Amino acid sequence: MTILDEILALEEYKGLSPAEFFYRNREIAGFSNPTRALYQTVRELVENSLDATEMFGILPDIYVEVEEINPKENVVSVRVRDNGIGVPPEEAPNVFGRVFYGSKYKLRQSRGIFGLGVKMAVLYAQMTTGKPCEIRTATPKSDYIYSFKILIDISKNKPIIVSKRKEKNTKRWHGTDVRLILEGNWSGSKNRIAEYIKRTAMIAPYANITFRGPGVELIFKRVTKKLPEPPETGKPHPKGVDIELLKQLISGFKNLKEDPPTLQEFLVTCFDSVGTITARRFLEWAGFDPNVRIDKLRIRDLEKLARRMKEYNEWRRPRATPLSPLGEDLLMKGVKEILKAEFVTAVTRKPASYGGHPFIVEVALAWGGEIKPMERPLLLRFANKIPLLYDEGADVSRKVVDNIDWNQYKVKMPAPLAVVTHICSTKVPFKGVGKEAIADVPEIEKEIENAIKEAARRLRRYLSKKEKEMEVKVKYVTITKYADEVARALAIITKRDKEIYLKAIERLVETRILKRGARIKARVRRR
Amino acid sequence: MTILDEILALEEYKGLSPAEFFYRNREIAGFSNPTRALYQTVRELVENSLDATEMFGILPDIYVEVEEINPKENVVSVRVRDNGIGVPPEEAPNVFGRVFYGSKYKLRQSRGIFGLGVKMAVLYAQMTTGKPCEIRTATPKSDYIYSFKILIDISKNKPIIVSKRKEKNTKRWHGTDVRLILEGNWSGSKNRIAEYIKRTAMIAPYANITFRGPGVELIFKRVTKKLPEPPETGKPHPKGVDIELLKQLISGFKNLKEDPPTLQEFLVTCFDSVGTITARRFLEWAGFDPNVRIDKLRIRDLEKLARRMKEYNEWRRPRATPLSPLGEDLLMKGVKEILKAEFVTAVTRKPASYGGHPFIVEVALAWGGEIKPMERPLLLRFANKIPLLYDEGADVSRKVVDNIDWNQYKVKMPAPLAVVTHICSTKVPFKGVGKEAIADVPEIEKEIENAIKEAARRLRRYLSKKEKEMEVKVKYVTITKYADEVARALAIITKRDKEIYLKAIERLVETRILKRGARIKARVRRR
Amino acid sequence: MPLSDEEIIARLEELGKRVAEQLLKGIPPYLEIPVRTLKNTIWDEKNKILRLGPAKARREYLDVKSAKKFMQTLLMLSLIIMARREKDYPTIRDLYYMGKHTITYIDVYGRKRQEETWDDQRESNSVIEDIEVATGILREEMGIMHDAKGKIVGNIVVRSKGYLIDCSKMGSGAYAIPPNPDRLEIVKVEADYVLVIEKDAIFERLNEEEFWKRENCLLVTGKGQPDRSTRRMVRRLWEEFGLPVYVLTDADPYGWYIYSVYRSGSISLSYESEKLACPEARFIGVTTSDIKRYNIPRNYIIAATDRDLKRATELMKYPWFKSDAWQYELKLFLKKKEKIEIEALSGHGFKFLSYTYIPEKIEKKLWII
Amino acid sequence: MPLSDEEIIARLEELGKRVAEQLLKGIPPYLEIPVRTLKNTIWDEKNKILRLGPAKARREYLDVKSAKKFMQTLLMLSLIIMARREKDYPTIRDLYYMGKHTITYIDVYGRKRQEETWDDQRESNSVIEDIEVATGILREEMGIMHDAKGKIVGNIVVRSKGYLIDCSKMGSGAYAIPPNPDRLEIVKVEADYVLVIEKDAIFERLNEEEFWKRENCLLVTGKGQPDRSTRRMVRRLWEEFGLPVYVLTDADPYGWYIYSVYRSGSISLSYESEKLACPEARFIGVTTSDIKRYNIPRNYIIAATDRDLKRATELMKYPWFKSDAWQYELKLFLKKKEKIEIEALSGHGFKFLSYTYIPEKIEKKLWII
Repeated sequence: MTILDEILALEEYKGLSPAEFFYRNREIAGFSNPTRALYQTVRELVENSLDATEMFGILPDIYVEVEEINPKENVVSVRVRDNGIGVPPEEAPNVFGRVFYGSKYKLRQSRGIFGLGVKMAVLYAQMTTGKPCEIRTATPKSDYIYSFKILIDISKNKPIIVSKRKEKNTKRWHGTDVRLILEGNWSGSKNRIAEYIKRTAMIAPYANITFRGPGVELIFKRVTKKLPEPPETGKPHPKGVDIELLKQLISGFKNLKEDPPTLQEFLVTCFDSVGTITARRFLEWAGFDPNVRIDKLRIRDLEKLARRMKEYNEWRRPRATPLSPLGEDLLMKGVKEILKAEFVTAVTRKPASYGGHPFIVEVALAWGGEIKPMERPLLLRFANKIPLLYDEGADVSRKVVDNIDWNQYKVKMPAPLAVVTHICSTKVPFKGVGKEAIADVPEIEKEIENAIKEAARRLRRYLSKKEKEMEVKVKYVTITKYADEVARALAIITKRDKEIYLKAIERLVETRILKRGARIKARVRRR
Repeated sequence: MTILDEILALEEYKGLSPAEFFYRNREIAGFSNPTRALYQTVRELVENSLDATEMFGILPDIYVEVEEINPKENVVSVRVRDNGIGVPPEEAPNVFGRVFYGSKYKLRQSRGIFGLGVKMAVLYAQMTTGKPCEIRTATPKSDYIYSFKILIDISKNKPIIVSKRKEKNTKRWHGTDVRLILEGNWSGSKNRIAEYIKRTAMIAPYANITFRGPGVELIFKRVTKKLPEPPETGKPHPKGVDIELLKQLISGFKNLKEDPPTLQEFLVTCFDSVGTITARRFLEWAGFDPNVRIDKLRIRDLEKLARRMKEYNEWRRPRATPLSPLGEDLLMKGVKEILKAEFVTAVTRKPASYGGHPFIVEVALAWGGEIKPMERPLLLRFANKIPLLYDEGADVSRKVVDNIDWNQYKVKMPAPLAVVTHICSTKVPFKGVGKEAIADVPEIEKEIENAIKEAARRLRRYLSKKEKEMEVKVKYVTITKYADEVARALAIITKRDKEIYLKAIERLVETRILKRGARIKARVRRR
Repeated sequence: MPLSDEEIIARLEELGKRVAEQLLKGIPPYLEIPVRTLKNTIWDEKNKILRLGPAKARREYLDVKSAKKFMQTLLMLSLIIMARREKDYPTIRDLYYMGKHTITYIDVYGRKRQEETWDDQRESNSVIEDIEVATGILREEMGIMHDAKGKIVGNIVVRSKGYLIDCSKMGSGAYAIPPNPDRLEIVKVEADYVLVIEKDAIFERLNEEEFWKRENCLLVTGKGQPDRSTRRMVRRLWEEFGLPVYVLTDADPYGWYIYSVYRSGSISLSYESEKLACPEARFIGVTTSDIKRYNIPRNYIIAATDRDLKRATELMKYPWFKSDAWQYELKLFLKKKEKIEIEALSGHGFKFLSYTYIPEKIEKKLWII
Repeated sequence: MPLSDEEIIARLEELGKRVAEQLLKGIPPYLEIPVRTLKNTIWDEKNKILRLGPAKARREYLDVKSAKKFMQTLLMLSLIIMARREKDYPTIRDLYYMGKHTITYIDVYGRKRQEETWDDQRESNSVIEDIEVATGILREEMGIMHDAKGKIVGNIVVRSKGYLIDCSKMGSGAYAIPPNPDRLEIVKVEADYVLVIEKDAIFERLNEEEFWKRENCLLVTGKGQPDRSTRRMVRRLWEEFGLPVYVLTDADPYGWYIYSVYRSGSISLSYESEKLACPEARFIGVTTSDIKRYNIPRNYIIAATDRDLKRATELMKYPWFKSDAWQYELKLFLKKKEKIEIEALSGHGFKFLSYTYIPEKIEKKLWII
């Protein structure tokens, strides 16, 4: 055992800072190579900018610029400027220089959620070029514009403020302007970034977005001034609790010992869509005393409570207020414009929830037009208005789309069919921090399936109508096509004039085909 | 601006503990649903057990048991027991109850790396059933066996010791025995877990593994007592530095101000495979003074140094000592046994490195036998002896395998071809914390490609030989097939006996086909 | 008593006039055509022939699926009526060409497209058959000629267009049976039987060695699957002159099917059996049991294909193959899975067929029926 | 001066004896066969016929790719030699059957398998052609007969097997040209020209109305693509009796190709052109320019297919279509993309073809060459 002893003597245990963890494992956040890292950097900054504007009722003006600082060494700069709410000067160092720090740890829909993206970009820039992150920011009505240069102390997970300045905000500008210098492969990521910007513009038709890069300029002017309702901060839904959540909520009561609420009060206060009646009915069903004090609940009680809450099927659906879906009209409009399809339909589902998080699934189906026929439907995925471009194969939407029996909806593969899915949630269950594939959470899977099926039924109606109209057309064409031959044959056989038969056929077509066809059209339209 | 003001007033910034982050985002670590979570829990525990044994020269004895505690509610227990080095009693609470804490943050190959897996399992159990993690452990020669029940304080990322006991270790047992009670879907994950155990046994033929679950019992006895060389702790390789790493290494010198090393000394001391000559040659090439004191290096110098180190092509390959590949023989043996192929070849590449981490790629190709012909080769992926079962589509191996022009190697799709890839590294660049897909790091991609191509060339030689033998056979069959007709025709034409022509043909076949065929066989065999 | 041209024209016109009246009255026009499928075919046990059943199909102009057939039927009807009125004798191929027009039309997508009234002769032939069954008039009676494949040789003299043709004086050649044998006057027949040979090649060899002269018979070939005029010629020789008819084919289901056609008619043309079938035709070979009986060398045997086996299984179900002799032969074939050609008999020398096999089979009554 | 049977047998045996000698000496045996592809076909400008070029292919027994052909060639050679020795006259179909054996063998995977010496007659015909070119002896000289499709009618008397056959006394029928017309003695010809008709249907119509009697000509049909005996018969009438030959086909590339075969031979059988081709054969129609000249109704016009256009483009490259007249017609066809059948002329009445079209074309020299 002596060798083992020696080895064991060397075995050390230690803790790691989150910054160091992600520095070591940057692939997890999508920074696996210079191509991917540049794309990811642009995404993180653009998404922060959109969150900083539209969530606060500001129509977004976003300017994105990529410059090649040293093309030989793959050194590029990324600059993103917005007209958002800015970052207070005292928070700015942490917001850009500390992993797991941010303003988005709330129960409401936003693009960013992990408090990680921008920091990963800063980390990546720092480790590849050693350059600090440059920030210029001002909150609304701020008298000054603040500028920072920030690095991250990786082992401590703390910001290092390299420099800090302030200047008079004479023009009352507000927003954030971030610039990073990093190792990035522009030629490799160019198309993907452009595609990302294009799809972002599609899902945010109320934004002005300008994108400039070597050899590329994309300018998207807003087509509407209507913003989706900004999300409100919400409460968890009872359907998706776990024991930990219950414990956290209970410990949130300040005077728990002195003034403990009853179980019923607890439910009504802490959960979304739960009123007194609902709470009472549930507790009766679940076998709990509504008047028990919550500080008396043991872990076994909590386990039972959590399980019963999950099992109970009579909860009201969660409120949609923390969510900000695009809505069927805007979605249809965007999809129609980008895909130039013959037929587009969109479905925005009612809110649902998983694990305490409300979510809404939106789906659009586009058929025909400029869409190329393919063996599997083209899939365009969005989550909280973020276009998802990578890892389609691992996404729950792809799974659902592939499991649909399209034949049932009169779609014969290969077909010119595109499926657009948009998952809005206070927490989208991404499979990785790279935010590209959504995990197959059963509740979401079901909603996507229902949404697609609802849209597919509309598509089927459209295709049926088209088919019926086609039947009439085919009949008309077939009968009239042979009219001349039939009339001539009858004329010869009966030794009469061909014209009388031609006219008789014309009358027959008029009464037996065209009028009936009109009836079919009308019937289809009434549906 | 009043409404905006109100909204802004509500905007709070805050930090988050790593435990809370992963609690909220458990999908990232593969705990997205009861099926996946059960599978993931088994994996994390089994991998820890294997690390705790084979890395220390102990032949593994692993016992895995899944029980259905309450099938209706999907409550199961998972128990994994090993004969490894155990955990010291003072470390046990942190090892099981603190995210980002562990003994594996070292430059050497191990199955676990994130210090996260077991904690996620504990977290998941805790939030679904409220039950603590139960641990029994003893280090070698320990007089006592220690038992713990541990929960995690999520908001503080600290262990809560629910109970702690010790008992006399009369039988001098050492190892770790962990039991978790969690919500898990046994019927859904059963096959996947069994497959995981089977593949684990395939890549670790020196282990005894017993797996019991409702309706399943798998017992794999070790087939060899030969363990792969345990890995040693290594140093980073100069090819894969970044600025941050340089800064960290420099700050590692304790008396930096008083007794600063020169740049040359720094390189020789801190990096793998760098001797004095190598260091001098590099510094000359890179335009650095070998005698400059490292405390004098500015950030610009570090940026240049890092870049030049990455560009330099004359470094020796990194040492393989921190790695523990399976080796061509063991890999071939395992693959042959599991796949029952007609032909198997394995390639273990020389060590290479990316981002400062050495890695070795091992590849096996299996052809024919019981492998079913498929449109794309069957892919079996391993990383640090871990079988990867999910997210194949996102894995770099799939990409490489699909990009190979198999025609070049005489493989016509659909073909009965399986590709086994095994990446050993001090840090395998997984795409997600779920450890299922490896990111497409260019260096690794290249090595996999080279390994597959090398193996494929051997496969081609095998198939060529087969083809040549087939050509001789076809020729033999063709000529003899027509011998009777030819002889009879000539007999009629020349009015002679058919037999003389049959004999002449026989002689011809003997001298012109069979002897030549033998030569081809011999030539092929000599290669 | 054949119908006069006037009667024929009237009955043909009647079919078209009904459609014309429907059309002028504003009724969606249709034709009623007896169905010519196996399902609507009836075996007449007494006369040992196939007849058409009572099922009729409505061919509607306004039904997309039948519109084209409707048009084709009327088109063909007009062509036949025209020819009849002008006392012309077109062949079925003439009618095909005469009715083959290109229709130009605009399709549902607004594209200009072209379509032929019919694409091949199968289509025009099919409507001719429809008109035959719908009016009960055979095509020969309508004055339609068709390609005549049949040849005859032997001691028979016929008169055509006033010329006397002696089929025993054709040298290496033979007399081609004209398209409508009913218009041939059979002046003289001096023969004991008719030998119908599947294959032209065998016919020519037997003619070359003047088998008919030696055996005092008539040789007929329809070159494989026989056409109507060959069948009609054989039928007339059996019916009018009481000559026994022997059929010689290869020993395979295809050859046996040819015998079946001479004897009972083809399923698709069952309505004409009464004038074309020879219910007492005798099959003298080649049979599967001949392989053993005549000791056929192994390398002359050809392996039966799956299609052969399938066809034999179908033949077993035909009512006229229900005799013990035929069932035995077909089962033997299905068991042995072996077939041979007539030429296989040449394994016993080139003269074996004509000097041994045929005379022996007839003399010893080794034929089956 | 025809070769004697003995000379023919000797030359055939010579081919096989060379192989036998190679084999007995232990040399891998091979046959040398002149190549019968377009590439090895030469246009003889002076005689306006196709000839075979000098290229030869080595057919080796030990080469997997040619082993079967090697075996087939020897097999066929033995069959022909046997027939010649026994003074028999097999048809090509006889030879096919006589050589069709089932070979049983063990394949490379150890499975018992069967293979036919040849699967269809194309294969056996092909080796017959190979033996013809390898020995320089035509199949007719080897005493091989083949299916004869041709018919002739008109003022011609031939003698066969001692019988005199008067082709003006066939009634509705005709005399079938025998497989080997060289063995016919042409006793008497009283006609001004030969009219070769592509289609049997037209031939029968013209015979029915006794066109040959009215126009003092001979009518010949080869029923589409002509066989060798029909071509040989026409060649003899042109060569021995100096009769001009006129060819009547449909106005489409297929019909023109048939004319091309009567005139210059087919590319695959170019080695026999010297005895079968009729380099001065005149094409009297139907041409594309006839559509306008004879005012053909639109609905008698058939749209050309892509295959037609491709074939016409090929025809334009044939050396014997290089005349201005033919180039004009083919270009017109490619431009108009329209084709018509002979029957389209019936748009001007059933008698238009025989009373107007043909006599006018001949009289006014409207034929092209």
